[in-house]
Amino acid sequence: MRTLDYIAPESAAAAVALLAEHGEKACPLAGGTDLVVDLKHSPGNIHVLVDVSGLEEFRGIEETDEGLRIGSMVTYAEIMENSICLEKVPEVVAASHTVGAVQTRNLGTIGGNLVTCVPSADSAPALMVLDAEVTVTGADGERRMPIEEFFVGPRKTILEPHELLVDILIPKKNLGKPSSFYKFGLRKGQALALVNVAAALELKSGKIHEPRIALGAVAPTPIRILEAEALLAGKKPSIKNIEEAARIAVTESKPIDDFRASASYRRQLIQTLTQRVLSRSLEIATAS
Amino acid sequence: MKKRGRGMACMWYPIGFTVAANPSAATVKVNTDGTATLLTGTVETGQGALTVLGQIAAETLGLATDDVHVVSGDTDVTPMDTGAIASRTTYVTGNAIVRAAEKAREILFESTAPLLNVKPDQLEARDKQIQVLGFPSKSISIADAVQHSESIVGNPAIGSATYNPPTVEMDPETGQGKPFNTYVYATQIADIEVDDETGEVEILKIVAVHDCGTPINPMLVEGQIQGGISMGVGFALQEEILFEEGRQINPNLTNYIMPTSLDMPELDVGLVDNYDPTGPFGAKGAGEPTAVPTAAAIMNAIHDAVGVRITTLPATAERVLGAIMEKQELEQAAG
Amino acid sequence: MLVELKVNGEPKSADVPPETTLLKMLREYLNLTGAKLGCDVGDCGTCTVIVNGVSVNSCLMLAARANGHEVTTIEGLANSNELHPLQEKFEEHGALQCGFCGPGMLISAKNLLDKNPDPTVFEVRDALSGNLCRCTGYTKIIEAVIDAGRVMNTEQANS
Amino acid sequence: MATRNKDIQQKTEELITVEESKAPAQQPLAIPTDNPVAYPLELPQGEARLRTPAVGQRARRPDGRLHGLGQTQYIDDITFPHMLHAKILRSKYPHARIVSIDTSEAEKMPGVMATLTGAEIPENSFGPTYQDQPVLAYPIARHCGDGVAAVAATSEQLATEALEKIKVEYEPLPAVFDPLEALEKDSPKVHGGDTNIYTSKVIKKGDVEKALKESEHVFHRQFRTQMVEHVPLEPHASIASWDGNGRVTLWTSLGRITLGREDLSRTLKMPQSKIRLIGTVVGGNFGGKNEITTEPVLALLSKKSRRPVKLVFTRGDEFISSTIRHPFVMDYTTGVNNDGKILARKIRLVLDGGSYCSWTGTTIGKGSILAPGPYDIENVLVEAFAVYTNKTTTGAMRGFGAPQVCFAYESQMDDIAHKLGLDPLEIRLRNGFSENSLSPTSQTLQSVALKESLAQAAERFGWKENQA
Repeated sequence: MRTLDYIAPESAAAAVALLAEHGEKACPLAGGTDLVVDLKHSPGNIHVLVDVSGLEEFRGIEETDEGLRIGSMVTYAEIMENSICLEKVPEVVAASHTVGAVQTRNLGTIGGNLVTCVPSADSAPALMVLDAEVTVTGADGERRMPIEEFFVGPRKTILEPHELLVDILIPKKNLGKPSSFYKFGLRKGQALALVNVAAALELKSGKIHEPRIALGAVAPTPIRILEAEALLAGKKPSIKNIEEAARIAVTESKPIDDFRASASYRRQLIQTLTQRVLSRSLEIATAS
Repeated sequence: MKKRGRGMACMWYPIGFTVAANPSAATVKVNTDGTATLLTGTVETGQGALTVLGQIAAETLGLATDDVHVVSGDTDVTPMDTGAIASRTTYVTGNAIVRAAEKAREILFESTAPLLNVKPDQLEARDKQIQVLGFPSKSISIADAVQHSESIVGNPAIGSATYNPPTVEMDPETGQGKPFNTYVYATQIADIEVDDETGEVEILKIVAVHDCGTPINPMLVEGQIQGGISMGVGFALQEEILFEEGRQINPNLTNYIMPTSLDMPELDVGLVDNYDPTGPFGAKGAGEPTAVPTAAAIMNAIHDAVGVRITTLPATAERVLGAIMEKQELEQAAG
Repeated sequence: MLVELKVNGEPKSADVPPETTLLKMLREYLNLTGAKLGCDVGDCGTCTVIVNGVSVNSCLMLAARANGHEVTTIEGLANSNELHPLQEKFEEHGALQCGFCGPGMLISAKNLLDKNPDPTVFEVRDALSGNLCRCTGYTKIIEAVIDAGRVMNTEQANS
Repeated sequence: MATRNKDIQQKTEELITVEESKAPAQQPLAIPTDNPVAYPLELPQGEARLRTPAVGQRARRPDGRLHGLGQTQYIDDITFPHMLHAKILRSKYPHARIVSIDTSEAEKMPGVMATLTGAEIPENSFGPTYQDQPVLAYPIARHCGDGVAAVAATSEQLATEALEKIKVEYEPLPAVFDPLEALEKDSPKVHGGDTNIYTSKVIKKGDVEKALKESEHVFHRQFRTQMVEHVPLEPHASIASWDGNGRVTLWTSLGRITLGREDLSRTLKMPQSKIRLIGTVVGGNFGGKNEITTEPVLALLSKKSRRPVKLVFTRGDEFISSTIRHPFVMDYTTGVNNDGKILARKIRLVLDGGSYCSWTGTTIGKGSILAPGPYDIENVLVEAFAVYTNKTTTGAMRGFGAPQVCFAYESQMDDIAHKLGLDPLEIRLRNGFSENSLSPTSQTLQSVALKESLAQAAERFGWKENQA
């Protein structure tokens, strides 16, 4: 591994100052499950690690008037064990459970996963279908945005080099919203996603209300399928509608062709799995 | 939808090298307190070979497993061995050890026969005693026997021997010949589910029944079978080194997909009751054959579940779904 | 930089370059070679240790990040008089073959049983999925973990 | 005594200080200053080890205790004072002529103690059947895993950095990757000559063509298998060290030390009496550690630097430069009667042999002999060819070709059963070997337990009860 400097600042403000000072040479360190691997194997100009994993501002899971706040440095394991998460956002818990293995989930943080911004980030689709928002802090102060706007491209977020992700907020109205997440990987343990898919919706007077569909690993960033959501909104649930929504998801996706799977197979998975998460969400909505 | 299927595969597998000589040598030394030391040139590579070889030495000398210390893996100290390869250790090295321990035992028989007023061929080594065949109450402890042989008779109980499985050259034109001295047999049956919309194969259970001759240590044989099956599962469904212009593109454990604990099904392992008179106490071998029939059983179960024949391994979900869709298209074309 | 840890209950420190991983510090600076280097990227789990109560891949954690923390390695499972029930049961079942995955596997199993002493087979599989094993098919390992959990429950009930 | 130890320790520390001033990148040497590890010393290992008769006991393995305590010493757990770390530079191309290698820049780096190229190896070839494999490729590299040069330095990091300073001029050569293409007349030849076929095997019994004509059903299918890695959790590792008598000792993860010593004696042109191999507990083998890899390189680097030299493969090295399983292309033609009795089996096997022979001899032997399956078949023809390609070397792996052919012969058995409406168990019982059956090489088989294994497996599974 290359020579590095390691700094653990006392506060978010100090972390931001350090990042601003070192510019491109510095990088925030969260769980490190991706970053340390990169540092070992790829050349690059990062020489200063600013450890933000222990900062109080980025920790904690709590229900507020606005909704459920999850600090960016909360680990997957902490989400999985948290009673509020288990009750109010079970599919975020389910998605967290599919990340790596126990050791990865004990170190890896939900914020780190979003900031790394690989297309296959497992937590992203589950958060997106709940209209999650993210808060960012930096030298220019704080800003908040819908999670979709956070992702810019593969391994690229809206964050400026001096900015840090503070927390994720799931709006109050979406806590407990019927939803479903499915990850398809090449094996069961420690799988990387070929396709991640999540759906959330409600039923009002027998009609689909505020449907959300999000997919991961099928485009340069995790994506919402707005056209399919529009198609379903206000409609009675039917096999035909679900199949059509899934077809739109296929058209809206731009899956890659690589050694893990062909693009055409990924499209087949998108069709099948989108139908499945929609059907499952409907089942939950019907039951509740 | 998930479709259930079951498939079986059986196999045969030889012990040792193909015709080529693959000898082992061994030295057994019995200590004056009735414990023993075994010297072998093989190396423990995880199978528990040294434990099994110690058990074979102990059995020949009438001792318990714990009485034998096994020294291995040092060319300055240990005798020639072809090595941990070709499922040969129990059979070939084991046979050498039996012969070496018999030589040491023979020394004890000769030294103690006069004490017991019998001929050496009337003696056996059993339960840590040298005793008269058919009259076990007339006996001397092995410790005393070694002490006597070494200190009074002046003949320490040491034996060295070699073994090489007898083979017959294969005819270069027809391949006819006797390339191996013995073979093992096995059957595995897989119970699986195939998701016919994603092609994903889930193995629910594998039953494996193997012949290894006498299992010298059944616990270790089970371990070999269970481990072999996991390699078979990877071979069947997941594992493949991929190349682009001669360069490996997945040379890491992130992208080379081998089974994790979540990918392994329940295993039910059985051993066939068998005895090979040419092996040490009837034993043959267990290492490699355990990985042989697994993939075939799984492919047959896939065929049973969804009616497609996978002809190229591994049967990734993508490949299985491709075969299912091809079949559906053919059926539709046929009307 | 000076990194101070409490390893298996004893204070330890070493002056390490900041890029040193916890695994490297344990193996090369503290002479604790139980945790292994199998892949160096967090795929195989042979380097698993417990830091502040949770299991981590020590090849992915900088030693600096563990500064001031409590670390449990395989060397800390037994004491002078007895083995940890997991060690006893792994041995009894013949759960390990080549043994290279063992230290990491046992630590992951301990991490599970400390939180869930009566796990189902699925829970054990899930807890060990970050520890690759090529020898055993995981079968006897899983049996040993469940068996050890039973022993620990009985011991707890009797104490 | 204590004072003496302290003196030695102090002296060692002085030595280190000197070395460090020369080589700033050196690792601090690990000197045990305490005994932090507690464990019981005399716990029994269970009743089964104490019982007679010993055979048949579920005796615990004594190494199991050490595995569980983390006390088993694998190569990477062993260190020596002043030990260096080696790294190997691998070929940039799958097939290339090495025009020149310049190690001078690497050698100038402080802390780099020795370099080595193929030209410096006394006898630069090895292999269990044909000695066609170089220890370090020179002058031709035949796959991307071929080592081209090696470095020993005071730290792994430094050795890795030194590799980047080695300048190798290559002249890329045409390469072939597909085994069937490699069979073609005008394909690039991996080892020169006029063919890539380097070994073949024929098993011939009865008259296959006649029997196929007379069969009521003939089944044909082609099967293919992939390249598979052993994935031992412990990567290959060795340490070499010389003493003042000119003896070299190698601690190695090799699974066959006697023959390993012969290989070392040959490559180093040294008497076997001057070479000692110590096999430590191997952290997984599965066939992949049955061949020397870097041992001669380490012996020579150690000789040049006069220090112990260790090399542990990275996981990447393990994949690209250790041997792997042969992919097979298998054509199976089988003639059967209406009652499912197999009359003839005609098989063609093409083994992707990768860049060097390694254990292909055993693989093609076992693969061919086993290919017809454990069945009484009077007419058999197996023709097998192994071809070189510019890919990773294929060698010994658990089963030596048997998993490949079993996939083919057992898949086809089910095809036949399916077509004839027979239960898969029934067709196997009808054709399977019994005591005194004749093998495809006309060997009389003994202690045959095939049908017993079929019957017991079917019973355990509930095969008959769960008829679909």
